[in-house]
Amino acid sequence: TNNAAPESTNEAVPESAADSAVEPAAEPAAEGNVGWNGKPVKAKEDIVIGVSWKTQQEERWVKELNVIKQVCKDQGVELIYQVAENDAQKQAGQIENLVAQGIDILIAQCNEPGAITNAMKAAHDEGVLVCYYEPVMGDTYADFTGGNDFYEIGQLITKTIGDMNITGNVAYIYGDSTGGTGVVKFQEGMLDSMKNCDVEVIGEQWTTNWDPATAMGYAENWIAEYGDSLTAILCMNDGMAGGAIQALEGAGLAGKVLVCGQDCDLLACQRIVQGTQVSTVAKAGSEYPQLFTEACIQYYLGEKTAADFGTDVNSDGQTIPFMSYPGVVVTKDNIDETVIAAGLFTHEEVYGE
Amino acid sequence: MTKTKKKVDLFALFYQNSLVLEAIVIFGLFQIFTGGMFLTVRNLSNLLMQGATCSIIAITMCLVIITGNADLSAGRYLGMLAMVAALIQVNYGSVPSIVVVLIVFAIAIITGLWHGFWVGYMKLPAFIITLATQLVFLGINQYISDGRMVGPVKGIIAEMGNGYMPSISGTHNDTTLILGALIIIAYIAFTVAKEKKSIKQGLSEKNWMKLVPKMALIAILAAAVTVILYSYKGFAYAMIILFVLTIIVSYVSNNTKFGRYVYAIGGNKDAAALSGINVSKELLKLYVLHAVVVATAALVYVGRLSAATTAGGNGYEFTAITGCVVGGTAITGGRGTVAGAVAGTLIMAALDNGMSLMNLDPAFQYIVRGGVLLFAIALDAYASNRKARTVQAV
Amino acid sequence: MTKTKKKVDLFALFYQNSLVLEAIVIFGLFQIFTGGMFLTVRNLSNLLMQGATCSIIAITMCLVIITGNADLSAGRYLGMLAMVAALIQVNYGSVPSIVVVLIVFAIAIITGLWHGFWVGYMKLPAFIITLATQLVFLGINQYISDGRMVGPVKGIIAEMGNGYMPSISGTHNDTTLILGALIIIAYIAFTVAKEKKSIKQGLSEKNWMKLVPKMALIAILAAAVTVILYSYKGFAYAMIILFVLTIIVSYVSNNTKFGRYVYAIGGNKDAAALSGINVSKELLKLYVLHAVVVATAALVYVGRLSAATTAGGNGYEFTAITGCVVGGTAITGGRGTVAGAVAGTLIMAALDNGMSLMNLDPAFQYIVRGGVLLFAIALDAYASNRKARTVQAV
Amino acid sequence: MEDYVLQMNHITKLFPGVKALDDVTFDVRRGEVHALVGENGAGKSTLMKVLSGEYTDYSGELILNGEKVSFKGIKESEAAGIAIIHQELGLIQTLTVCENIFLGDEVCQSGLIDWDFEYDRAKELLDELKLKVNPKTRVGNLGIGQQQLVEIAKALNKNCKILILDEPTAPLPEDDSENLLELVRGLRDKGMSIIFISHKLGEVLSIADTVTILRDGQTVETRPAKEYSQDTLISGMVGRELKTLFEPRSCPIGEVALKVSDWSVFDGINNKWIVRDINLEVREGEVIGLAGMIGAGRTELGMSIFGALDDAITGKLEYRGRQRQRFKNSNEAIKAGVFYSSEDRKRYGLVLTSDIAYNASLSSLDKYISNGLFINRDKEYGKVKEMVKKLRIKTPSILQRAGNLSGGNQQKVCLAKALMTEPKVLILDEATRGIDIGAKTEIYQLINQMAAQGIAIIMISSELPEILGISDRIYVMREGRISAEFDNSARNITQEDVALAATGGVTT
Ligand SMILES: Nc1ncnc2c1ncn2[C@@H]1O[C@H](COP(=O)(O)OP(=O)(O)OP(=O)(O)O)[C@@H](O)[C@H]1O
Ligand SMILES: Nc1ncnc2c1ncn2[C@@H]1O[C@H](COP(=O)(O)OP(=O)(O)OP(=O)(O)O)[C@@H](O)[C@H]1O
Ligand SMILES: [Mg+2]
Ligand SMILES: [Mg+2]
Repeated sequence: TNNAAPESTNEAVPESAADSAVEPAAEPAAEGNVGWNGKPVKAKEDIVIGVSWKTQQEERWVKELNVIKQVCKDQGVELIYQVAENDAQKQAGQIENLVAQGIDILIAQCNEPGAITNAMKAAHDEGVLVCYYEPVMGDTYADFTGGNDFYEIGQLITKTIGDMNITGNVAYIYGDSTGGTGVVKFQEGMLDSMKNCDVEVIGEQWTTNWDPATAMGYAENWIAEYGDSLTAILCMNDGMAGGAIQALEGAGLAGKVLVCGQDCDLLACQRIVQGTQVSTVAKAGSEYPQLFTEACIQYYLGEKTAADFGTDVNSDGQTIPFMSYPGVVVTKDNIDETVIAAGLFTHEEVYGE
Repeated sequence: MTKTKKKVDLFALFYQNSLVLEAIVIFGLFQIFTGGMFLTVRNLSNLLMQGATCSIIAITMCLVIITGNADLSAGRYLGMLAMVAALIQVNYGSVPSIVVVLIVFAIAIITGLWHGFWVGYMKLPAFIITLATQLVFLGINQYISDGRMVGPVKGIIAEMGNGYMPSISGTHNDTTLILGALIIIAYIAFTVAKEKKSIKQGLSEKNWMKLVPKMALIAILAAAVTVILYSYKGFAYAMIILFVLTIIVSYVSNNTKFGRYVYAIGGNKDAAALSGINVSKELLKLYVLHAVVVATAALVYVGRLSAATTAGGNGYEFTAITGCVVGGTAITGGRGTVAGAVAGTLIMAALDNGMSLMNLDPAFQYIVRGGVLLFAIALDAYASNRKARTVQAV
Repeated sequence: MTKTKKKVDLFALFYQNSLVLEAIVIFGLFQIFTGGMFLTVRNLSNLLMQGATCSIIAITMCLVIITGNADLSAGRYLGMLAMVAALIQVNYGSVPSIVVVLIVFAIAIITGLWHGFWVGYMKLPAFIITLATQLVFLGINQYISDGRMVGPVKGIIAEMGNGYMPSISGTHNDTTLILGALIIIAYIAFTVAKEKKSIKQGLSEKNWMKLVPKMALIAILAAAVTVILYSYKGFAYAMIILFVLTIIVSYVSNNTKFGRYVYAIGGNKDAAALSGINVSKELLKLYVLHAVVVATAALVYVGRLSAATTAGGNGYEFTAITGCVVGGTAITGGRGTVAGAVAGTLIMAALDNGMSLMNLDPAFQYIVRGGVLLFAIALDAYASNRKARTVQAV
Repeated sequence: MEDYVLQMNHITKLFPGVKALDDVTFDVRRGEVHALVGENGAGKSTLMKVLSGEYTDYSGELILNGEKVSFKGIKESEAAGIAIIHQELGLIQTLTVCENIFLGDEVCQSGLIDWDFEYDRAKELLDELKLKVNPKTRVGNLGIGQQQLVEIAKALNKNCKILILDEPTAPLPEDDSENLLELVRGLRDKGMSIIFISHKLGEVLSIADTVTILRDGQTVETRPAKEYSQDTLISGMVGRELKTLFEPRSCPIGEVALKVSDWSVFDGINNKWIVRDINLEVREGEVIGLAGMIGAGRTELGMSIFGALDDAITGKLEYRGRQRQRFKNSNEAIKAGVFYSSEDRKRYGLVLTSDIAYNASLSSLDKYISNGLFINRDKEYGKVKEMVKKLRIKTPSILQRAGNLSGGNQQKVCLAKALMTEPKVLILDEATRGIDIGAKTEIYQLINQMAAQGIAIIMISSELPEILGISDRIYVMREGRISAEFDNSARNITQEDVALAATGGVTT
């Protein structure tokens, strides 16, 4: 595009990210740090991190944002954050607002990453280190990414059940069909890890607003049709899994029909120990946001370089560093080690008093 | 003197029974397309449960629309109340459920007064007022919940959403059979008595030929539903709540001053005001009643799901409004019945249920829903235009 | 003969300038709370870009409201058109952008005719019609996109949403300066000429004392905006589109038969019909115009984001309606201006922008937005209640 | 041969249940003011709507300038040079004066409205009408009289040859009326033909060249105006034996039921007093008539007593021998035993979508409540049926929708509603407007019965014979004030007495 971008950073743009990805960072200069883009950067205590968050209407996102807040406090860097209420256009605007406030590092996360490409790129053009909280895989612009691959997570959602080599009738409950690329990739992963099972897929439903009540209705319908012959209901998140289990509960089938979810909600953990839900996926918990935030800061300061990370590809086709963090399947067997030991929830919270 | 036309008016016949016909068409199609899955014992029971929340909202939403107003906040409002109930239950486990219910109703009354104040006394357009307040409700919900899904709920709230009538014998849903039989007997007795009185008053011709088949149809339907539910799990409390509220509000709307005034305000606000009706006060009452009914729906909702979310209730107001319109409530006010609104909402629920049984692509589900709504409103408008033309414009 | 009251009516003064006052209060507060961040060069430029889409929708939404109707489908409709544009661009890369634009406009005209047919000719309530069609639009969007995000878009569509005026010199945004200067000169020349003519015709008193300060204020504001944008990136095409459309539709609404009929229909439908206005036809025209304007907004939207999603546009109609109401459009029809509606929507955008700069808790953001809307509608209602002489609604 | 610009021959127009025009013949010469007079409901407006193309389903022929024409709509009659100003104002309150004048006839240049031209022309027209308002003023900010002039400006702008004015002076105060009459003369002198409908007979005689009298949808006669006096005009208009209509009443008159003193109503929008310093009383079993021209303020007086006006009201109210607070709203008034039945039954009287029973009992539901909450339908329907019988409402069932009734029967439903509240004081505003002679007789009998039961009745009416035939005392209002009071216990007051007081010919 021929945007009249500010002259200062104009020339450096196309190569800088790619450069830093393939070449080791320059030696720290004597008079100050040389950072991620080969230029002098601010001292750590002067850094401002901007976080652009998509929603606070789900527990997971509230929690992880809180972790980021804590990390910044611990590291002594300033943090400002904004929440876009699942509106991509609004999020694009908020990224502009963050950049306007003079942030140095941007951490963004969005349902429809493609829709914030322009804003991300503009932020980069302003010299901001643009980090995307999840893998971009060509969907949007970023200088640094991390997290777990949507497709892989999708696989993890159904992995435990898939490994059981179940047979019989199964049904899928997916998220909101208007939810963007992630939802489609989750779906692919879920289906793939069920490949080995010789099952009959008796239903697939997309759920407006990821509404648990709607998911409950779907589950009831299937129970009505197939009753005991239903083997599993594979849900894309824990809220909907909760709805499905409510329906099973009503039919006296809870614990008999296998249900899985993702996000590691407290209620899901409780159900797992009670045996009504097979598994959930702890994608991030408190560890990932912490590691990712720290990695962003280190990468910014040049303390770590592309060589320390894996790779991902952004929407400009550039290879960028990727801090891999695999999701963890949480089951009854490992919940103590994964959830409770990680401090996600207390033993009392999960097991009740 | 108006003469009664002897020629059979096919359209009128169709229109008067459009809801029944729609139901038959929809039920029939689904029964075919789902390979007989739709009209199973269990599915019909499910359908009633799935439609209960929005149908309860529709009970008073229809009255609000009849007065020429609207409530766009009902969905978010329900979500907020559900969250309040869940939070109290989870965080203060020692508070008895019944107290939680009372707290929710208390909040409902306050918000009802608030809406009634703006719409009734300040005479502001309900559309914008409720648009504004729904933002506020969402904000409050988000603030108190912090985005978490909160649950589980217990006690009578859980029962309201999820419980079924207990059984005496312990093996059969005997209470359901008994209740069903009582309802049918009461219905027949009531209708016959009413008709006899009508005939005595000279308001009806002795036309048992017409009434008896209708009565029989309804009685058979009720019996069928009873038997169906009996052979599954019996009456759920949610269904009983829906049924009882429908009967009560329907009865109130037809047999009390308040009900009369609701229709009068919707039919002609100015005339109502000159007939000694305190329009502001009646609107205030209506919004309070509506808030309490929505609160009941919220309790059923949270009880059924056993958890509340920040996004809860999103869009339910539109489902309820749609149901009212499909059930014959005139969006311009003045016309409509509670029973029709509930039936319309249940039909929309049946639509959702059937389409999900068919595993229809979500894209088509949206389009079908829009199409049914468009059809219903066009039918209604066409029918009332025809009527208007025959009204003498003196 | 009514005498003009000489007593200064403080409320009237406040009400007439409420938009300006609101803006000043909001801007001032944000400037303080954001520690001077709000009124920076870059933020003001951002603000204009962020508000552009919804403001464009508000341009004709306000006319639709003025006729006493509504359009609840605008948001989903925008989303669908954005998806159409993105899909063609991505899947048929060889189709020139301009052709894509034309296709989108062609679709817009068809849907405009569709709405106009139902609302204008079939006289069905716009509220329900657009509620139904929005479901259809969502379904179509879902169907063609398969739930995927589609992008990136290129060419003039990308420019429409994201491009800035080119520079001649290459170092400064000279074109912006020149354009800004031209606009200010044109404005002053136009206003002075109009006023002179008015005075000549004896329609105005020679009251330059009153006009000049107002003119100066606007000119200074325009100059400030120009300089601000100049020192950042210049005029974005999206801003120019918003500006030009506002001027054109504003001009049309004030200076053509069509515009006058829009106000007449909203003021009194029956009297308008008695004056020989073809109400159905004018409504049809309006819905077509509205559809085309929303289509423009859709292009700006998809150009700015460079990608379309199935959820796109969700809720934008409410933002636009809110903006119209805040900008003085009467929800009951008959009153309002295009410029006011655009200003109102931009104020709502400023509210969002400012609150996000303040990093206000999103829960409070909802509450503040609801509160501002409530305030605006109450103010408007109070002002018009002061005028209306009604039979007491007891 | 006469130079007729317009001939209407054998016009017959039927409404469901009403023969509004019955073989009417009406001829207008070029350059004359032709007055059309007749009682309310005589068919004047209907005839004019036939002429203006609003009604197309009539029989008879229309000859314009010697050519047979038939208009399919207002646009066509306007194109033929006919402009009509309706009895009810047809302006759009939210638009400016200039915009209203040109509404539907915008002057455009290449698609854009030519404001310069429109303003110049509007100013010209307003100057011509001596109306000193800025064309940019919103019509809603003008008084009714000024709005009337704007309507005329709108008509003049159409360059019409024939101008129809349907009761143009009704809402105007004396000065403005005079102004308007002067204007009409000026237009006539320029060669325009004007059809002038008015109930103000004084001004009819002063302005008209020719007068046509309509009665019950038929032409009585057309004669030069100078051959008439007010007396002959009135007898031509009324023209029927009234003896059978009004039966004598011999019930005793009791205590003062309601009395207002120094009663004034201020209309805040138009900044004027619409009711001024009224002193009026009505006794039990007494019928008082409230006469006056349209716009005299009778409706406002009635509504203000009933507590149904938002305007500023001052004055004292004495009710059943005791001084009391003014009624704050209709609810309070009805509870106390006062009922007002509106002249506008469609807007303020009935819920047209509901049935007769609902409408009739709407104001008295309290009486049919049993168990403290529920309406006892037996009782309610029983009472409604009794009323339907008593008032002889023609309907197949009390469950008939009110909207399906004929006008007279709708009026009777309004009366039923009033009676079912068992009022002590009943204010009837134009209770017989638009209903046929048979129904009227029935209503008069009913009023007699009510008076016999001791109900105090205030009868607001524009029909003088009715006022004279039924009232024990008559108040005449003019421009918000009481201009005369007559004792009519001997039924000896004449129409001339009242008409003169109402039009301002004489002050008593
Ligand atoms: N739209 C209508 N439908 C049915 N009847 C009507 C209609 N309009 C008028 N009428 C009846 O036609 C008759 C003549 O009415 P019209 O309005 O012409 O009277 P008018 O002479 O103008 O009376 P006024 O002095 O009150 O204006 C009346 O009986 C009236 O009730
Ligand atoms: N809606 C209104 N707004 C402003 N002024 C009004 C309105 N209605 C009536 N007026 C004015 O109030 C005054 C009294 O009118 P009112 O209707 O009380 O007269 P009336 O004697 O009852 O006549 P009618 O014979 O029409 O019943 C008139 O000057 C009239 O112009
Ligand atoms: Mg008339
Ligand atoms: Mg009157």
